[in-house]
Amino acid sequence: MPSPAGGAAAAAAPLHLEQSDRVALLRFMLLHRAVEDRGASLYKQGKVPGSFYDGRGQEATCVGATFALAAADPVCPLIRDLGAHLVKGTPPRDVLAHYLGRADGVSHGREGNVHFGDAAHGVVGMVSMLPDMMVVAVGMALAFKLRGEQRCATSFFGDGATSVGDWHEAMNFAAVMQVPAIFILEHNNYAYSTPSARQFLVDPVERAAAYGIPGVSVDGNDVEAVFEVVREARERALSGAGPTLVSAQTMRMHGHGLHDDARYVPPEQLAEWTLRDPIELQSKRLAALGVDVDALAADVKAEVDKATEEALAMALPDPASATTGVFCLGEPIPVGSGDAPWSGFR
Amino acid sequence: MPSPAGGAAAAAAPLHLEQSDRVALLRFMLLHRAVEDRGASLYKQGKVPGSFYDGRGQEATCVGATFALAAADPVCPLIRDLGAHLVKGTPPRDVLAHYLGRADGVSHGREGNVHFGDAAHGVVGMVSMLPDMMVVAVGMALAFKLRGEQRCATSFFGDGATSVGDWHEAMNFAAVMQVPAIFILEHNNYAYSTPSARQFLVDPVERAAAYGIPGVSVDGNDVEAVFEVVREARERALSGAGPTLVSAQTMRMHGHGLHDDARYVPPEQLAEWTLRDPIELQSKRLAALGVDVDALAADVKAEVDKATEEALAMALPDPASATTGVFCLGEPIPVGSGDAPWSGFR
Amino acid sequence: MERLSLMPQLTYLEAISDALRVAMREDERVILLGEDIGEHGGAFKVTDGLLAEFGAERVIDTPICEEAIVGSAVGAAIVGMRPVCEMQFADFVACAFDQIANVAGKLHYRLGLAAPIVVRLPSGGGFSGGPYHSQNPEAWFLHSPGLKVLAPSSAEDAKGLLLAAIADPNPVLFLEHKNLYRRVRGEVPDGSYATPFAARTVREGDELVVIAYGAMVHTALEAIEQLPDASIRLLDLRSLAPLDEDAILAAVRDCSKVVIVDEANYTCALGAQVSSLIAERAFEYLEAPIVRVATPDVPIPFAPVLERAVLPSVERIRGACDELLAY
Amino acid sequence: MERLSLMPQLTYLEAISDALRVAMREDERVILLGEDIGEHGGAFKVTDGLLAEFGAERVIDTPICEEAIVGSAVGAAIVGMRPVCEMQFADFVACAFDQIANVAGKLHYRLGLAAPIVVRLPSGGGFSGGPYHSQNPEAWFLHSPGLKVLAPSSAEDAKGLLLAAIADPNPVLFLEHKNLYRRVRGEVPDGSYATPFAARTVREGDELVVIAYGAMVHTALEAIEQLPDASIRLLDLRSLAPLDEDAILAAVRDCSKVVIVDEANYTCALGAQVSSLIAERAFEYLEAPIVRVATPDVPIPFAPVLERAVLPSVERIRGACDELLAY
Ligand SMILES: Cc1ncc(C[n+]2csc(CCOP(=O)(O)OP(=O)(O)O)c2C)c(N)n1
Ligand SMILES: Cc1ncc(C[n+]2csc(CCOP(=O)(O)OP(=O)(O)O)c2C)c(N)n1
Ligand SMILES: [Mg+2]
Ligand SMILES: [Mg+2]
Repeated sequence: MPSPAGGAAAAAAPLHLEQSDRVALLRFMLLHRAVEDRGASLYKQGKVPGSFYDGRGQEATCVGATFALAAADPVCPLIRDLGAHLVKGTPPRDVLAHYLGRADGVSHGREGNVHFGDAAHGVVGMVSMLPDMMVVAVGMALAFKLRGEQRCATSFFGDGATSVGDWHEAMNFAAVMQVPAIFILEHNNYAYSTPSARQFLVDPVERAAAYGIPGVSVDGNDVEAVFEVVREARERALSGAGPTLVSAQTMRMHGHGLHDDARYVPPEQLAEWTLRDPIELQSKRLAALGVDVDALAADVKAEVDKATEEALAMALPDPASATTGVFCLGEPIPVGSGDAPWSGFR
Repeated sequence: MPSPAGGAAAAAAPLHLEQSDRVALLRFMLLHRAVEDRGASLYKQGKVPGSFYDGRGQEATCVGATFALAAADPVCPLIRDLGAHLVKGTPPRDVLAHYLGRADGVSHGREGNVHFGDAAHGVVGMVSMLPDMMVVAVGMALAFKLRGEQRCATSFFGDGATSVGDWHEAMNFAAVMQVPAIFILEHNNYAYSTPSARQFLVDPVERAAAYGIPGVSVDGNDVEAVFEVVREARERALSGAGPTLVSAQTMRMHGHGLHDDARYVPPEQLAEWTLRDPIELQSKRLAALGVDVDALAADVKAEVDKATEEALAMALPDPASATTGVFCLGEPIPVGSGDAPWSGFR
Repeated sequence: MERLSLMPQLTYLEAISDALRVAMREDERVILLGEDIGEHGGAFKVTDGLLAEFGAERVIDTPICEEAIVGSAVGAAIVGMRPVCEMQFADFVACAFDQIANVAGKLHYRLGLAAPIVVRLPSGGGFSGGPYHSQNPEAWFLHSPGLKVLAPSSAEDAKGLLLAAIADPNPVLFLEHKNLYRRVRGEVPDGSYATPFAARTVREGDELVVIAYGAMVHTALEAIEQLPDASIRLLDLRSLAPLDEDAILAAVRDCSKVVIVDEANYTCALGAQVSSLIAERAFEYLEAPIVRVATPDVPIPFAPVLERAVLPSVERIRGACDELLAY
Repeated sequence: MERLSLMPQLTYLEAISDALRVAMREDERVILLGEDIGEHGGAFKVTDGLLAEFGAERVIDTPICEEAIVGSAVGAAIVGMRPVCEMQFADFVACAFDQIANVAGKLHYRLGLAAPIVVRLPSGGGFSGGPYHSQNPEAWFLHSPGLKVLAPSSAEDAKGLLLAAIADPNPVLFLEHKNLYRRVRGEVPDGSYATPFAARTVREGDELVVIAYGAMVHTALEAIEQLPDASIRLLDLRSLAPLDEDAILAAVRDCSKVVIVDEANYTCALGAQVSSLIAERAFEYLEAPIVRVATPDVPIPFAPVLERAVLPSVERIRGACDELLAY
């Protein structure tokens, strides 16, 4: 078991973060949680179709990591990574509209739950098949390298996803090609009901060296610590030193999805991790610096209230649109060609 | 580069091999080479259809490894592993008849070149897709474990095959299930034209520990050394300690297939490895012990001459048989239920 | 079939669970492999309770590795086991594609080696599963030699076909439609029985035959019931490979008009194969075009309004029947 | 099409190489990914010389990892590149199945994100390649929404279709029949041109139409030439997705009798789809059953005598035509 989160990190002020950045990190975590909580309640009200997944307890990993990237660096988030979308600039309203299957949600009603992406903001929506997006990220990174661009590509995935063949192909191919990719393992102890002890015998971060890739472990509930290791991974990537595997130790605090009561998780384990909530940790840090975190939370709540109202008012898709758009008819618009207002690390 | 083969091994008499075993090892290697040389010449004469692959220079790995297995231990050989078939008891005549596409070859004309297996002798024929047979071996081993049988399953594969997703799934699943499997990496420096430096940055044997599997390197051109490490891997498997990855360093001395002039291989590399021929090494050892290796070679040649004559006399398949046998109509006959006259290590 | 009045009423899902239980009790070679199938009982709870009864050695929770699940099932099968694999959703079978098409399907033809495995595929749409939790992938496997493919529509057939699949010495893909799991229920015989790999006439008729399988049997039945004046036969294929060509051709001979319904995407679906069979072998009995109703060639969209627009509906099937009856 | 007499005579294989060379010269976004395609020039030497001209940055020798080859091509494509992947043999595409069907094919519909990749598939049998070096896997992808699928039969079309595929903003599977590589040659225009994704009438006729694609166009032509007294049209589909339905239906309207030839396995092959299209949309023009000639549902055997027994032959196609002409 990792030691209580952020003990050390909290002590010293982080090197590469100004106070406004540290507040932004908290804000994005609050937003992540608030949007998902709202989504879950809309789901329980029967307004969100399909199924519903969230990243409760894991907000620090996706927010911290994405905050360390530039606007031009695309990300491939997974089901626990709403914060990555938010940091990249997808508005909460669009996310909620997406949950609700509205015409002007991010996927125009074609995709549901966490399967979405906002290409203009550099977010490539996930496919279900784990961890297919890793090799897609390798390809983006390969293109950046070939074109001599100072960009990197980042892919998130869970501990369970490390058992799939594509994980290995991505790691090895990325290593051999020395592409500027960052692989972020969100080690949250479970893959659906399967504890990681039945997923692998040795922490996958140990595999990195055998591919010729640096493997870095980090407290996934400490948003500033995650920021720092990903910042370093990005520097390594842009310097031409190839990919990095970051293993963020965290905990899935809810069931696999809302349908899952997760009775297979021992209550003690949940209790222990409740004490290590990433939002509380960052709130305490900032409160100690005099930041009004309650005001911040209220602000976020108001933002989500407004976004919800707007999303609920949006139209459902036109049934006639169900069969259009299978093929691209015009000139492709590459990922990341929109603006990214929240562009993260400067 | 590894040191000249077998220097140390030659000095001391091997612990688990009697002289007759050591002679048998040489005999199987000679047979492997003689059958393939004959197959190649029949191919050049236009009598063997399709393409032709051989394992020149790698005879020690498949012969030594398979000799360390019991009759009840199935193997999944790959394209360089004719010796595994021979040790398991598939008669040279049947192999040659297979090359020639005869009705009574091992695959009744349905399969060609090295894609064959003799289930009754415990040899599961390979599929082309690399390294698909690894997971099949894991499944056989899983069955042995569940049934409490003292058997293990062995799969061979090349350095190139280690880059494929199935390799990883096999390694991890075998580790998690602690099945009695032996994975034999035939590291022959090339995958078709691709040198291993473009296949991976770190020798795959280094990955083993990160799966929780012992990884053992061995001189793949020293048949007795290969025998010994596989013997140990088998003991480990049967004791319940799980799988082993054995990396046998060897060299592909011919092209990828007969169609390939392998001009991409530096002549110095071939010259160096010519000095380390596995058959010469074992011949010298036995000659020093007074064994008449020339007589043995003559004997093997005579056996292959006879097998060739018999194979050439065998009938072609009936065209009407082309569409039969897609499905099994009776009770399945499990692998390894025939007798295995050459059953290897006692 | 004569029914005993004492037969229990089971849902389609319970019938599948029951088949697994019966097979495992009868034959200790039967083992289960899949993700979250043990303690958790599977994503749909099909294997609920089986770990408790049969233990972790026979109800094997695997890591996430579809190629290894299927490939190791093949390995266990060729040394005498009878593995039943679960894909968490049928959609993930794409991740095991190579092992199914290239290893399992070709083994007997190439090497005379039988691979008696079953791969269970919770398939189909209708509940906003979106592009990755709604697919009907059967046609990929119908186009891969050496595989049997089953798709029951009723609880009784689900159990009987699964038991027959497990007993079969060949690789079998077993499509269980998620939308039938809890929606369909019926009398299911106790204990062991085998449903033949053959079509079943759900409803007699001689003016037109609707050919369907899986969930579409129910959709088609609803459509037919809206046309009480017509004599419409409904044929439930049940087994897609082997395909009951005789039953199809006999129905066409009797009815002369045909509607074929597929929940799968249109191009190269089973419906295309059935149509081509009829157009070649029963042409002289046809009195009208062979009409197909299928999902157009699009991923299955998430929003209910969009999903309804693409999946074959009662209205579309009824429309096709109407059109043909008037032809 | 009017031909300039100065056009070079190229083999089918040379035409494909030429298309790659032209595309790479014209558009620096075009990169190649595959096993042994660099220094070695590929298993069939299609990329021979390209490494020397374009360098290792654009002609990328990969490890053996088909999922990663296709998936990384998708990744490069969505940030603006135009990757062309080579599968060493079409058979290995089963190892990249998930990335093609689930990632590439669904990206635009789901996310509005175009993935302009080409996957080259050296396919087909006829030279004792056996079960793993002879397959025609196109139907799997025809049944996967979002993919285009091309299968040229001539050198000129091979070049023009490949250039059009590379220029297309969607994922395209490009089937190059290995048995045509060196057997077929023809005049090929210099430089850049695009062949439309549409069928081509190879030979006019109005008594019967034979519909084929890829190598089967040549086999069908041989069969037709053995029947000089009949007026037989030959339609080369060239593009399988999109399918040129208008051309097919027009041919049926003109000819009334149809033979469809497929080198792929019979069940759910493209031939089934074409037949079902005709049976639904041109029924009233049909004067005979729609006859299909295809490879039966078996893996492709190795021994020449067995392989000849399963692949559609001149004799079988001629027999089908004979039968229909007499109908
Ligand atoms: C290849 C594949 N097989 C099965 C699934 C079904 N599935 C969805 S999420 C999940 C568990 C994932 O666990 P992990 O990777 O640890 O991510 P987490 O949910 O813990 O974030 C499974 C098995 C899938 N998505 N992909
Ligand atoms: C998945 C897959 N992709 C491509 C191929 C084509 N292929 C056949 S052998 C080979 C090279 C194999 O190299 P290695 O694994 O090192 O074995 P070796 O030939 O050196 O014994 C390749 C690429 C294949 N068999 N399987
Ligand atoms: Mg997890
Ligand atoms: Mg090698």
